[in-house]
Amino acid sequence: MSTLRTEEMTLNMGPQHPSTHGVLRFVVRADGEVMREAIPDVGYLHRSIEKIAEKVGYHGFMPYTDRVDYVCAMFTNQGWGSACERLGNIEVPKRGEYCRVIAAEFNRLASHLLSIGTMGMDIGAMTPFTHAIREREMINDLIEELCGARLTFNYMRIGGVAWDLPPGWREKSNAYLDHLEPILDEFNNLLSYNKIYVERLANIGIITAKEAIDYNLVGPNLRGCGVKWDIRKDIPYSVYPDFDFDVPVGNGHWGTLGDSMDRYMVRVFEMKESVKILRQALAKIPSGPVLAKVPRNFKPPAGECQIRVESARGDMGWYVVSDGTGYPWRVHVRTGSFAAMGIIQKLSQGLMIADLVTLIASLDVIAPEIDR
Amino acid sequence: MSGVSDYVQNIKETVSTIFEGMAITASHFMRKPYTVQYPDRMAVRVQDTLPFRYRGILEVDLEICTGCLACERLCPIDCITIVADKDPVTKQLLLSQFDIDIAKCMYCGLCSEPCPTGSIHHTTEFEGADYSLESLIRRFVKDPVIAYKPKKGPETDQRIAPILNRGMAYLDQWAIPGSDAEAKAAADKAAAETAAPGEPS
Amino acid sequence: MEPLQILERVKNQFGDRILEVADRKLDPFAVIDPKAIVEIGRFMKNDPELQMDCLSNESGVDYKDHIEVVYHFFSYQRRHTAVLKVKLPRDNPSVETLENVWKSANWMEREIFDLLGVNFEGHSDMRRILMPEDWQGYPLRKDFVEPLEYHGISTVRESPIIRLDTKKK
Amino acid sequence: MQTLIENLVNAGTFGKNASVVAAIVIFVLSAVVFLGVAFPFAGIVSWVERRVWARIQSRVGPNRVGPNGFLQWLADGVKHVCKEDIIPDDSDPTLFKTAPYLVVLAFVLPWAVMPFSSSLILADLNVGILYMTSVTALTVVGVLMAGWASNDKWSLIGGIRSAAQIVSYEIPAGLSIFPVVLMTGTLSMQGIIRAQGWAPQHWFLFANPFTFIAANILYISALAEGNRTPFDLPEAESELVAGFATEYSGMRYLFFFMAEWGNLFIIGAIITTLFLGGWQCPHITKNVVLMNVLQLIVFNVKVLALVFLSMWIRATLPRVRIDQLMLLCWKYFVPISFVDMIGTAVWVAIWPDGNAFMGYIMLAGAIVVAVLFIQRVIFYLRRSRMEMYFNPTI
Repeated sequence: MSTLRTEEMTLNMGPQHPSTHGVLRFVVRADGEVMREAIPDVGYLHRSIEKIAEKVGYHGFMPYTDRVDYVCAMFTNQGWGSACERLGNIEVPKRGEYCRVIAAEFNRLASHLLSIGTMGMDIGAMTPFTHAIREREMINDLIEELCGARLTFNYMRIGGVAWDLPPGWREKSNAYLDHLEPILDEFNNLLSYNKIYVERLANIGIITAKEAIDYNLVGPNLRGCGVKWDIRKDIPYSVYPDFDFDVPVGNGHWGTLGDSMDRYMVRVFEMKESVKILRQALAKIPSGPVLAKVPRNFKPPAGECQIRVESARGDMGWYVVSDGTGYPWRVHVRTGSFAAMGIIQKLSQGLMIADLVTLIASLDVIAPEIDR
Repeated sequence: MSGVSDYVQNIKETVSTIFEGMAITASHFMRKPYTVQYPDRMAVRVQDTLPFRYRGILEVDLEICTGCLACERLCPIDCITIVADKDPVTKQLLLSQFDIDIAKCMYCGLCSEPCPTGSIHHTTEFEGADYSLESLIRRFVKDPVIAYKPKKGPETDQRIAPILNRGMAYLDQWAIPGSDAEAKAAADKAAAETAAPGEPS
Repeated sequence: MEPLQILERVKNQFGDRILEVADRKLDPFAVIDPKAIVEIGRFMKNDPELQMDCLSNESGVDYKDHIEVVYHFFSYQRRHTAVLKVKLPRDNPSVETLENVWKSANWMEREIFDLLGVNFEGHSDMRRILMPEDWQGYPLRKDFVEPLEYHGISTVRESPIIRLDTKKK
Repeated sequence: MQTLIENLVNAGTFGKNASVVAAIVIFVLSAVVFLGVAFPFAGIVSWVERRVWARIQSRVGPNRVGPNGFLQWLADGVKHVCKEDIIPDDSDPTLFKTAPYLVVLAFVLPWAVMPFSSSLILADLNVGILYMTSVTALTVVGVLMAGWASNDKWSLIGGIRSAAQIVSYEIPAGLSIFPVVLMTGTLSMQGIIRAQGWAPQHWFLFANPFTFIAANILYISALAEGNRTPFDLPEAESELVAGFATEYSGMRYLFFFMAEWGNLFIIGAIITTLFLGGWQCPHITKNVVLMNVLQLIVFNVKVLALVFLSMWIRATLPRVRIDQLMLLCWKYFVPISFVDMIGTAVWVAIWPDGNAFMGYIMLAGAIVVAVLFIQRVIFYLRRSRMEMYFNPTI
């Protein structure tokens, strides 16, 4: 075989490509079907959100945070809100925190549904994708009723949330959760346990726990490597200590620990945990105000802080520097996708071109979150 | 021997999982499609089915606009332009321009939140496609009008009262510190039922 | 360990290379000598008491008179966090890279280079990451003025309101 | 049909230039079959597939053009014909232009031996099934040419994948035909069908366990040769954009996809002929014409059921990777096919006239599986708590 003369081929994948989940570009150096390396090229969706923050003030930046990660905008809302509250030393009313958690967990469900649906689509199974999108639409309907928008929610405010739960919404939500649980099992039987699907994902893109921490992978990607770490549990924020839920971790049941299948399954199981949290939150929600009194012209004292929230794509770090004026001096968002993109170049070596697609999908990379 | 058993196991798993998958897809032949056949094949217009809080294209009720400029100040992208001057003669606030650049608007809802009368509000209308940027500007002031002045007691003007009621009802949706919308709505509903049985509230 | 304790421990180890330990701004932080960053980073990673196995965040801040690079360290084993800062001059800011200690520094340093113009010595791939490769200037610097056009594409949106008004006249 | 015309020629119907007239008649008839049956069939299948997919995916599918969207395929066809035919500058124009025709040729040629009924066949070749497998393999030439001539790396990968895939899967497909040939001793399509009965237990599918497995392998291999999910790697849209068809547009693009959908019929016809008793139906009437119409219906129902099955499979399964595709072929299908072949040979040696008892057992087994399947379907329907809707149209 060594006498066979092969030639390296450079392929340009993206920015417009069906499976790059937004505008991403990869320069793939391949030898036939096998990749030598895939070099990610990001920045096509850079909207300088961090710079905008310095110009619009604390309240006005809230709708922009939706755009940091439009698939799970509740968490960016929550991150920005909590960071400002910490800077301004504001206490959010209990009901406000519950509303936040409920909205955020619904958003996590929606985000994970999109993630696992597109995962199926990238592997060629179109049906699970539309089924996942169908469920996601139902969640969007609920969120729309809650806050008036389906994607860029702008639901939270500094000091709480903008709207209380509408009348009758809790019953609707509970009914939806009853509907979702069997659908998730059905989804697993249709896609997750399918032999072809397992074969495509198992033993692909293996990340060890040490590597994952070294590359600063977060959220489901980190848990897929067997690290039991969830900000909601380990550095509790908001009202998460009130709820009883598990943190699913990858166990290498389908192949090797830390492969794409583990990351995928962590998301699937996390959805069940979200359902658990939602049920408890909807039952326990106390009455009272949902928004603390925050001046319209919010001027936190000079200082800086970092807030970490567990978004659907993992630990999202908001680093905010205030100089005492009505405008933040510096805002930095450290997102899960940004870290995940950093590891692709290393993981891609020796994989096949078809595996690159599953690798991107299994890391659940969202382009706006990388570029901000 | 493990090689052989793996071989057989692989075939078995493949067949059984595909069997399950096919059963699920077959069951979908008997389920109702979820598609909404927007825009023509719908029993009700989509706009009428959207929830009250839906943030569609902005609308201003000029009759109850106080000219306080709160919305203009809070808009993070400055898509609202208001010109309000004191009339030198009558000392009344005169609104001569109220433009909203819908092309720029990001439907965040921050402007309708501080409005004291609920004058600026989102509608459930969302179909805004047009041919030019200019036609996407909503101009609310044709001729300069006098800004609304909130009265101490209830509104007496028959023309303005319903508009103001709608505006205040819209504002009630927002979380005002100390309120509990869900409980309040339930109480309201109960009150409405006892007051006027049989009448839709 | 509490953040301040961590910083004290680092200060005990390195003495005068820690310029300042501050606790006045919510998150305590230490300002250190830029030349010692790799050394201190290695120590924090390998010290059995600290075990900072993750560089959770690295960001740059422009303070008009100087530029700061802020490091947020985190330990998954000990579950504690620490913040270090280096102060750099605004002209040709340069600091040694942490890429060889934590892999995650690679992309975050590229981002700081791209947006604030801090050069990381010894970095394996110091290219712009978010902005186009031929972009002039560093957008997150406070004195950055956005160019009016980029390759003939205008970066300014003419207000249609003004256009509408001029058309009328 | 050939025999029919030969009879007419022999009877002197056409006079002196009988052979010329006969040739013209055959030519015209073939053209009518291709233009009037094959191409519209491909179009209609595309619409049916989209509707079937849509229902599986909780969607509606194309339902605006014509009654229930039935004319969607015509609208799409017209749209494609009207589109600009783009030929990339750096491509190899001759190969680029020729490739779609070769693919269409591979789709058109098998219709010559398509046994629609006992006398409705263009040419009952004595090597019918061999002819069928060899002309369908012509696709690989067209696809490879398309991939190469596009001068696009994605197309090239698609073309190469297709070549590897089709050539590999020819082997299990060919080997799976052997058991039937062993049992009948003929390669003629009509001969094979005549060796079966109309009742399921007399089909070769249920003749013995080996033919059952062979039928499955042949069907899966045929799907692989027809670039259908789960083997649609050459045009894997999430990896290769559109594979070998990336650079094509307009009519040429249409040709590729018409061939793909048309091939579904051919796949179905091969399986029906070999394993499902072809056009065999009970002799309920003495009228030859009526009988032929009945046979035509029976044949088409069986084929369409298989076409439907392939759509259903496509909507269910994810795509395999190229190495798994090869692994499946060489490690699973090829050895199993060989075992099948030997098994059938032994079976034929023991029971030269077949084992009637086995047919009933296998049929019973199939019914049990079907019942289990329906049970699972009902289980999922009950659990999902979604609104029921039995109307196939919407």
